[in-house]
Amino acid sequence: MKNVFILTIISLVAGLCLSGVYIGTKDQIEISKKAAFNNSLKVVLPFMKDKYEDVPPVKYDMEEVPIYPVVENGVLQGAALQVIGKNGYAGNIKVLVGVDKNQTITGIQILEHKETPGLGTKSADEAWWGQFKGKSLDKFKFKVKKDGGDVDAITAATITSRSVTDAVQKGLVVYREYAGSFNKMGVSHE
Amino acid sequence: MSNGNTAWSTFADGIWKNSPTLTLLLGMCPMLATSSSVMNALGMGMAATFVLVMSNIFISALRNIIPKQMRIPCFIVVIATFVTIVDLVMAAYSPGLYKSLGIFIPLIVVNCIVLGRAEAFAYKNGIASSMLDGVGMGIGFTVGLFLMSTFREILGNGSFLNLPLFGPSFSPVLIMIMPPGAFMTLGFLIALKSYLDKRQKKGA
Amino acid sequence: MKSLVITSSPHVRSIERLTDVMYDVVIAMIPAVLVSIYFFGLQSLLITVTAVVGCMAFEALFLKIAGKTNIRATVLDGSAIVTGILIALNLPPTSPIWMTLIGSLIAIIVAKQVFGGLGYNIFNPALVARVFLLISFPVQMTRWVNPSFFKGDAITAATPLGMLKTDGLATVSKTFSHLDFFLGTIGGSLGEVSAVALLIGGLYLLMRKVISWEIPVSMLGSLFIFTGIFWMLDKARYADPIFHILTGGALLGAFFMATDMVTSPITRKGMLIFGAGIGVLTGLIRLFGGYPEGVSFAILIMNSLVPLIDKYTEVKKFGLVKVKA
Amino acid sequence: MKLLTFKRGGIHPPEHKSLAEHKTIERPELPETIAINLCQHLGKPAKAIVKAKDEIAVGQLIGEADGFISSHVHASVAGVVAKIEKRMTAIGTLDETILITVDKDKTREQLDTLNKPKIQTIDALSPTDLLGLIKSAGVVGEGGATFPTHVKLSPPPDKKIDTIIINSAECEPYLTADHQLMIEKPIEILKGIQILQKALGVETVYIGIEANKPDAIRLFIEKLQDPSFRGIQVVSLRTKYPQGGEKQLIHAILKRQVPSGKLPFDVGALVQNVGTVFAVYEAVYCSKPLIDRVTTITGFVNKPGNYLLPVGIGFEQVISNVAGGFKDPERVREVINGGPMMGKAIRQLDVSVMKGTSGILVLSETQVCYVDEGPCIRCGRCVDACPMGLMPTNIAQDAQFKSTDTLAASMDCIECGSCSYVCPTHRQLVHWIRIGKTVFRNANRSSK
Repeated sequence: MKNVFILTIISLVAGLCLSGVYIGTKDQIEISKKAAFNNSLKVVLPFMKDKYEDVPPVKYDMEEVPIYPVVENGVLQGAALQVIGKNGYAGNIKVLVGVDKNQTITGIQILEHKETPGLGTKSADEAWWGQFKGKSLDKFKFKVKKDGGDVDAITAATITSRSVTDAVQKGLVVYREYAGSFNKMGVSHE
Repeated sequence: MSNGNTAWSTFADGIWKNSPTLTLLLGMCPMLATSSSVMNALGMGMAATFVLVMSNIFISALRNIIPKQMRIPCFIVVIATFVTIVDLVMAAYSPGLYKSLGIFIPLIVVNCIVLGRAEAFAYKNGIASSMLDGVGMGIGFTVGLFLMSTFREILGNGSFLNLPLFGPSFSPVLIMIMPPGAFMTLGFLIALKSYLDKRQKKGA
Repeated sequence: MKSLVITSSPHVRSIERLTDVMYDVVIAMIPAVLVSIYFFGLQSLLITVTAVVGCMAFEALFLKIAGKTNIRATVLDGSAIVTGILIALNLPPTSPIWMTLIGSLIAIIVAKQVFGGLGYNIFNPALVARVFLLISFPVQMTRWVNPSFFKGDAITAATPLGMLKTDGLATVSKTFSHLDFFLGTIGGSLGEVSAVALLIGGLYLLMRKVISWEIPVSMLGSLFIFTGIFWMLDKARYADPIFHILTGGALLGAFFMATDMVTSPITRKGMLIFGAGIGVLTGLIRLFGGYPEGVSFAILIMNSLVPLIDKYTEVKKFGLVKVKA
Repeated sequence: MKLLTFKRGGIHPPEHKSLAEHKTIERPELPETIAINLCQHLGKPAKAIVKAKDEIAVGQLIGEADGFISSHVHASVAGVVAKIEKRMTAIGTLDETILITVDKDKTREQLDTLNKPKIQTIDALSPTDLLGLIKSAGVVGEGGATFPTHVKLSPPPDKKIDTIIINSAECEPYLTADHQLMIEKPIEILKGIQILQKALGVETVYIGIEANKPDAIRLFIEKLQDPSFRGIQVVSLRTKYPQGGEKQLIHAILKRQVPSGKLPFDVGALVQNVGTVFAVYEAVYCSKPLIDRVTTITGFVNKPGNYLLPVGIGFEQVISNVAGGFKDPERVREVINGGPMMGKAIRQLDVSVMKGTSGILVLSETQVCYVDEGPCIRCGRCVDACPMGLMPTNIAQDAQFKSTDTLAASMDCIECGSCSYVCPTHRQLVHWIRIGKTVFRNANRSSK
């Protein structure tokens, strides 16, 4: 009985301490998380002025693509899309793709991946993804050169390059659809 | 033996002679996983040291209250509390490090070094020496991690603390920052330590 | 008369020595080395010499540091030379010298001497080096060129297996014929291009009884059957079994690396199981794995199973028969 | 004729038989003194029944068998007992030895009468009589194991022996003594076989001869035309070492496997060396005890050949006076009692010839294998060579590290030396396995 009592007391004190720390850090954690995501968004959407619309994900080909559109004065300025590159070297690759109103790429960020360090991870360097900047669907073939496209694959990481390229292309296609429905209906928060 | 000497040996034991990673071979899981860069290693080392010192102090303070039969659950509760504190604080103020250390911060709870010192030292000794032991062991853990991560980051990524050391023509030995590299480095460090110890013994 | 010496029986010994075995292996690799020089030029000779000298130097260095006495005899017993040549045969023709040296270092120090030297290593040293380099320097390790000694500059090219992985079967069949695989006019590492040179070496080893038929036959046989089954299922997608045997490191592995005595089972039955395991694993990695080529990984995986295989395939003792009632 | 052989393992060492092959058996000069060990056989040593200064005749019993597995020892010369002391034997043990000062004339005279047959047939003798004669003549296996023959010929009543095999394989390199004995004394050997047939009541006899002795095979086939030798057949064996191993021979000829840990009579077979058969003949027909034997002296000596040596003659005497001395004493390194595969190297030359000394082999510095053991490279040659289907390298390793896991298997080792012979890194496999046997026995003893 005494044992249980002591353990309960210790647990209780520990719990109290933890709730204190939790309350103290809760807001800061939120802020840090937001800041991290905003930093990524700023990289892919250089024209964004600190504000994006909170809209539900777009459905495309059986998957849901989270979209962060930037709207100024009721006009769609562009959007960031969180797309999944399938069949990476070691699983899927989560990519944030920025598109402007001319439907050209403004930047990309690799959010999550399990690729080989030093090889697949090179896809996160601007030195490589910079080649997508300003490219649009009609003037650029989103395929690696080996597959007959215009993209320079990372040496010894063709599979990663291919997966990321697919994701970027998917982002452009989804944006085009979204822009079409936006022009008809405006911002839809539902 | 004077009292000061004992305190010093309590502290210094963990750093080299009974280094938790290189001699006792405790805490190998976080050691192998988080030593791919010096930054991660230092973060991990400091987090673990904090937990180690705090839990040692508290367990030592409570050692007369905690009944023998219930000591393991009590240790775990104390340790888990401090781990959660580290986890939350790190998530709030150092999100980058928090992201790259990932699951290994919560796993400090089951790090054998922490529980091992609680059982083997803090539960039997006074607060001051328990704290010293915690600091020593924590530094030993951090030193082991630092050595290993330095070796791995320089060879495997060509950098130290994320600062590139060599020109762009350098091809890093990628395997060193992958799991097999961790095992190989640990093996070589252990070998090096026993070699040095042996030589010291011969010299003495 | 000097005093008599006492030796334990038997007092006569076979003339075959360790060095004879090792130098036979060296001789068997000469055709492959010559073909690589013919195809890839002096660069390949440079790689081979570097790897051999590197292996011997690192072995001498290690023995010296470890305080061993018979350094000269150990370094010259031929095993370091065999490892060196095998490393070279496993490297692409464009390998830089520093990478070759790192390979030698890993093979001799990490894979061989740390385990206790010749006879005690669990894994084939040359293969450990190859896998280490492949994982560490994927860019340098997959920079292939077409055999072009006479055609002037080397053109970057893919190995047939690499092409199969990234471009599909159709492109491969358009680019190469089976004769190319056989003669070796394809991209690949120094020693894996020419099937005919490897076969000559392999037959020499079989003839000299340095290796026995079990491992090569069961390894190539199981690879043939495994890839053959998939080929029968979908001929448009999977390459035919002959392709799989002639390309990549299958023949090099079957004759020179899987048969390494130290790292393969002792018993005949064990050898059959060992070879079959390598064949199936190679097929699995090639058809479904991330890497285009899987021989090295397959052999290393099976190396680690050797003690287990040996335990369960112990030879049947003479006289284990039921006593007549 | 189809060559028979055992199924598993075996090796083909160079034979070196030409040195002493077809050399007529010579009887050497008698020495001044002779030293007869009292333990010439497997089992308990014989007890001395003479004392210093006793005058003795050729063939006189000087050591009496002590116990069931033991054997009589007789004087091979006439003379006076000089002393009785412990001396080193040719097999490396320290045993009671009777030293005799030789009376040469008396010896020659007595030997002549002893060598003459006393009876013409054995029709009048019962199996028990025969066994008694063999026992009192102190006959032991001359192949090297020196197991008392009368014990071998008295199997337990529940073991029925149906076949006798005469071991004339002589698979050891260098040795030719059995071969020459067969050429010179075929009828005596066949008569000896008849004694065995009668003593055991067994009809079927196979004489196993290796194919490298075609003249002996032909000779015996010819002699067997005589209808009085019933039930005896010659079989040719493939020349392969160790064809003369008891279990191998039974397997080659009868296709029966002696179970692990059992003896030949468990599969109804009995194996006798051809030299022993000759001794049995002499014991019964001439009442002559086993006091001399044919031995091959070969290797680095001037006059290699086959000699009829009296038991107890010193090795030094044999080599210098009988075999013409060493070719070059400075270059002699090793003297072996027996053949090169299973014989034992002797420590010093003042040991004497025993009943089991089938050969004396002298090796020069270039022929000796100084052993520089390398590491096992797991080539598996020893596994392929082992005629007993063992894994010598594993047993050796366990013996080296005193781990008893596989050491039970060491008890099956016949120490034929095939594994050590083929090992490319010159590992002393047989040596380690012998140690393994001891380790295993000790471990078992202490666990009981």
